[in-house]
Amino acid sequence: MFNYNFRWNQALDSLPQMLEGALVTIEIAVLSMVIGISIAMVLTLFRLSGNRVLSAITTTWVEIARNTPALFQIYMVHFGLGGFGIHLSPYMSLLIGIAFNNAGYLTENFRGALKAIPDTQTRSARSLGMTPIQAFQHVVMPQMLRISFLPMTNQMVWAILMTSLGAVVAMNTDLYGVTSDLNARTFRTFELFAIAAVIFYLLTKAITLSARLLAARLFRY
Amino acid sequence: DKLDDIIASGTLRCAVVLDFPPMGSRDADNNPIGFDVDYCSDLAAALGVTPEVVETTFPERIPALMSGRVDVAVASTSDTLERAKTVGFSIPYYAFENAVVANEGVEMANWEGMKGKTVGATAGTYEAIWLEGKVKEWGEGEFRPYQNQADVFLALSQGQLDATVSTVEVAEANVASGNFPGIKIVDKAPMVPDYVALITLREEYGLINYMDLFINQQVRTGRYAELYKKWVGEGVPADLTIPGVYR
Amino acid sequence: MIEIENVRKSFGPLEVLKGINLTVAKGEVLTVIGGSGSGKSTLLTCINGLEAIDSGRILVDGVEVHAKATDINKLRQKIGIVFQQWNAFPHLTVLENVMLAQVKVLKRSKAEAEAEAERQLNHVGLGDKLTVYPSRLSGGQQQRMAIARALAMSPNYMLFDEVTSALDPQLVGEVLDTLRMLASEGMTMIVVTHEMKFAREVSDRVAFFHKGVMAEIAAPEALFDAPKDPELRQFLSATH
Amino acid sequence: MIEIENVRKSFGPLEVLKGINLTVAKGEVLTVIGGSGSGKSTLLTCINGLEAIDSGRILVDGVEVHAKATDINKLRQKIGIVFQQWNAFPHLTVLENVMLAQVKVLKRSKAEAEAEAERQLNHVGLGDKLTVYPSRLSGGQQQRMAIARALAMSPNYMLFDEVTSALDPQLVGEVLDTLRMLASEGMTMIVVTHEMKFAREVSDRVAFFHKGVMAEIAAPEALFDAPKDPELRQFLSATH
Amino acid sequence: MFDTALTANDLIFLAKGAGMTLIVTAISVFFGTILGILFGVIRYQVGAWWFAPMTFVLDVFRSIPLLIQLVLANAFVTTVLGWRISGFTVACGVLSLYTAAYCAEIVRGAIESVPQTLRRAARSLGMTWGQDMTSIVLPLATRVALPSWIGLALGVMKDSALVYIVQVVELLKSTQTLITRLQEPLFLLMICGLFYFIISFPLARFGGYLEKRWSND
Ligand SMILES: Nc1ncnc2c1ncn2[C@@H]1O[C@H](COP(=O)(O)OP(=O)(O)OP(=O)(O)O)[C@@H](O)[C@H]1O
Ligand SMILES: Nc1ncnc2c1ncn2[C@@H]1O[C@H](COP(=O)(O)OP(=O)(O)OP(=O)(O)O)[C@@H](O)[C@H]1O
Ligand SMILES: [Mg+2]
Ligand SMILES: [Mg+2]
Repeated sequence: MFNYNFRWNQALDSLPQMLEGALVTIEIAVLSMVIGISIAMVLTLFRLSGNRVLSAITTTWVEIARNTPALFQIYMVHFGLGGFGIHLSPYMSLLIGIAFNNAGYLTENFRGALKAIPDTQTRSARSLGMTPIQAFQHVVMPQMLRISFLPMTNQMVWAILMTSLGAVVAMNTDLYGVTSDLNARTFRTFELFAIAAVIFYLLTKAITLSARLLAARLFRY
Repeated sequence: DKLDDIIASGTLRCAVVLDFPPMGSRDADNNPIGFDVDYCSDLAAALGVTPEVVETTFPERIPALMSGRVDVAVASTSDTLERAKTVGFSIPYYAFENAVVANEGVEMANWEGMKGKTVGATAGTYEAIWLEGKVKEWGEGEFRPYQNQADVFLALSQGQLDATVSTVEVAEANVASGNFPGIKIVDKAPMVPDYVALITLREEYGLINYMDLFINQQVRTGRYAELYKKWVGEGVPADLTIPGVYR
Repeated sequence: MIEIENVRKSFGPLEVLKGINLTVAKGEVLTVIGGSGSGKSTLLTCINGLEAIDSGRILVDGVEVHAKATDINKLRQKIGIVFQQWNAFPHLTVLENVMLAQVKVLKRSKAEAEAEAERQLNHVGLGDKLTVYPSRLSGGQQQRMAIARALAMSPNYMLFDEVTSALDPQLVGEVLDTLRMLASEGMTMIVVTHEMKFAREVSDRVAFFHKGVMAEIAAPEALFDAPKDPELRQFLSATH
Repeated sequence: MIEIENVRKSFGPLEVLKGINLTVAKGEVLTVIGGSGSGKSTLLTCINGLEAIDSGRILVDGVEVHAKATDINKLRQKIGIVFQQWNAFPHLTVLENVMLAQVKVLKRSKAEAEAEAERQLNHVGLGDKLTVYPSRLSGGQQQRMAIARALAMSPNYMLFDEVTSALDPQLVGEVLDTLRMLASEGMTMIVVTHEMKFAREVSDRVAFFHKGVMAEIAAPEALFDAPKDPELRQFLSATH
Repeated sequence: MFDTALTANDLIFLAKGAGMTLIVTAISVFFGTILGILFGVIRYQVGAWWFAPMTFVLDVFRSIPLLIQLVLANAFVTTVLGWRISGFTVACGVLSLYTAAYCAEIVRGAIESVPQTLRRAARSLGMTWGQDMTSIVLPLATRVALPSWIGLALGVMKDSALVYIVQVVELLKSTQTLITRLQEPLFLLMICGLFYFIISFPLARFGGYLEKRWSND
């Protein structure tokens, strides 16, 4: 049917290498989410603080993250910061680039979630004598995280997909990097990337699934 | 076959890498120029068709050929045996020697100084494969494959890389251009000269034969030396024959 | 004792409290009635310092609520407040709801906090709902839980802001019963409500608010049976 | 005339209509009462062909609703129906709501459609709301608009499915008044309702549904004052 | 402020790249939306079960990196099938399907947001399925879908930065080309980022505004 000789065996020989790459991909995605959520939390607090400068930082961050390509952001982290003498390894550049993107999108999600939490929740907490920080930490934040759980899952999937952009900063140990390295050597483009696609698909499904299980455990109310 | 197809279609589509001066780059109007671009034009003229330059990156030139988006690649492609399983090579049309280029802030006396350093090269090139092998052999240091030559030199100039290996021509051109402050040529890389050839699809013997003869003619007519002088400078162009063996 | 002295409060151009003077003595139950937007809720949130005031002052047990030097978080433990709705923290069980502030604010041990929480929840009749999440409670049960949560901080005063307005009619009774119980136990309370029958029955005094002014304050019989203020008369005839 | 002959209807394993026989004569007002899930709504949606049936048949003016050959869209113009809520198309003004189907289905000109719409809206007392969007209407006004919209198609029959259930108590009256008016004008109607007083007052006959069976049908006095079916007795005592 | 070697010619070169970004985006969003509406409506009509195979296919487009989709599609169409088509066509094809995959979800959600009784009301007035779809569902679903759709279109524009992999010279690639020659990475990248931002930001804000306005009534 096809006038093309598939050489699956040759490509499948590289499977162990690609699976190792997949581990790196997961690692970056998970770390970038942890960092992204932490930063988003801080940016959210900045916005809530009512301080003009702090909310301007949040706004700038969110708008740049949401309105420029992720590829651009990662490239900027590596070569843009490089221009100022800040040198980040490909791994760090990719991680920080994705975390930057995550933080921007998540902050926006948190904003939506906060709107859905009635004002009386904070008021109740404050009237019990809690400080603003305590009220946020124990009352508002848990609810916010629950409401944004689905968007966070989506962002996690995005983070996985974004790792494929690492090639622009010479990242070669993640799944995409390993695959394109192999491709540069053997030129079995279709076979190699088809296998990578299947791995990516399974990764994202695994994430969605485990997120669902996690949600069932975490949110029993 | 392909040879007939090209002549019939009236255009020769060449993959050329355009961030690889002096072999391929862009002029102030962003038009493609360079040794490879001229070679593409010469080949097209010989065939009696018009040339069309398709820009590709190093990693992308073979996929572009395989996908039929170009007819040949005039893209300084090293004639490795691994690649020959996939594409068909002509006889060499140029030979590079490679140099080690380092950031000025890095202490490095000779090429062995790269041991343990952060080094990089353009993904998918001859020198990248060599360098990655070396780093593995040394067991220390880090190797980074960037997507194109420009990113490599940018990283080197910013100090993100300690050193790179590139062809002497590229190294000299980049040092001379002043575009990348803070880099220096350290040493020759101890590699077998990097013979590069024109490539097309593996089964296109007619075209490969034609390209062999074309390369031979370029040397014979002095065009090779002329273009060398135009793009590389004074000196003797690389010898394309290898003593003691045919082809 | 809660002393409110000539308190004024505006939201932008809108003056919501136009100089309120009011003293609530220890053990007194004061009911506040009045039309929508008359400033009742605002007064309550000013008393526990959730809202700033523009002028005048509010003293709770002699401490000025809005003074810079006041430790407002400490003061608030003395003043429990329950709102119209969304009082329950939905991510915590009933028990955890009541324990949270005890642990975080009063720094009680978990065990102490749990014992106290159980005691208060039994008190309001929720002893069998300890491990349940609020979403499984009826509106009335949620309000009673909020009352227990406030009581667990051992407050000297309780403020109630239309705690039954968002409830289905059949659930109103159980919450009002809880308020009655508190009143009979001698808790000092300010109760904003639309339940006139309840107001008449439990209050020591009833205050009528109209457009940011406390237009009338009197014992319930006097206020309901012989209203002097014309606005109050109209208000009472509309709500009969 | 609407003739329902031995109609059966299941949703998956659940049999919702278990062989219904019923004839509604021209000019008659039939009220349907019954517990939740007894199949009342399903019957109405079967009558105008919004739901398929499993067996039996339904004839409207002699035309079989579920026959392949029947032009169902044409038939539906004869049968107006108003649901419990969400009847108003929110993106159209009141006037446009009533005009839409006239223009699209009856192919009336805009001018004609507008004249008829105004007439019907005046009829239900919404003459002053023509250019307003439904979101600005009260629930009762929205329901009256839906009635006007159905009437503008000049239907022979009107079906009402608990049109007042979603309304605040004070708005129920205005909608029931509109239904009374239609009844007095001789419209043939099937009215599913929980308003027993209304049912007794306007119906020619009342049918009681229970678990997919029409357990009893009789004149209102007979049905309400001397119910025979034990389930009906229980139902009436529960709703009194 | 900047001392730059950037010439008018270079700006035109950049503008061409930007033009390519916009063209690829426009074509992909256009066809992707049509396909997405089609899939969304069919999915709604036939139900989840029958549509499951298609749901799976669309899900695949949302579950693997666009870069890999492009490489794979390119390799498949050109090397495996041996078709002679341009990178531009491959890019538009993949991006259209990619758009459609997301758009179908938006459309389905929007249709589901139209209350069933409204549609019953329309049908019971004698309106046909088509009339119901165009007069009732379309206007109401559009309000729900439009803000997300704007977000999607902007997302596609940003993602179109990846089509360089199939030899399409769009904005980011043009920028890289200029960086190669001019060696002013920061300055050129700023211009490039600014361009994306200028297109994306106002539209994103507009989408947010619509969402706010329409969620009120
Ligand atoms: N945070 C605020 N910002 C601006 N205006 C406010 C704010 N809170 C309340 N208001 C306004 O102040 C006025 C008084 O509000 P308040 O809630 O105290 O009235 P109320 O007597 O409790 O009425 P209700 O019986 O409806 O609860 C109202 O007009 C209200 O709109
Ligand atoms: N589309 C449907 N799919 C599956 N089951 C349905 C569907 N529509 C109705 N049912 C079921 O059919 C039964 C009868 O429903 P129906 O709406 O006719 O009851 P009803 O008498 O109108 O009740 P109510 O007074 O609550 O409106 C119910 O058990 C209901 O859950
Ligand atoms: Mg209030
Ligand atoms: Mg019903």
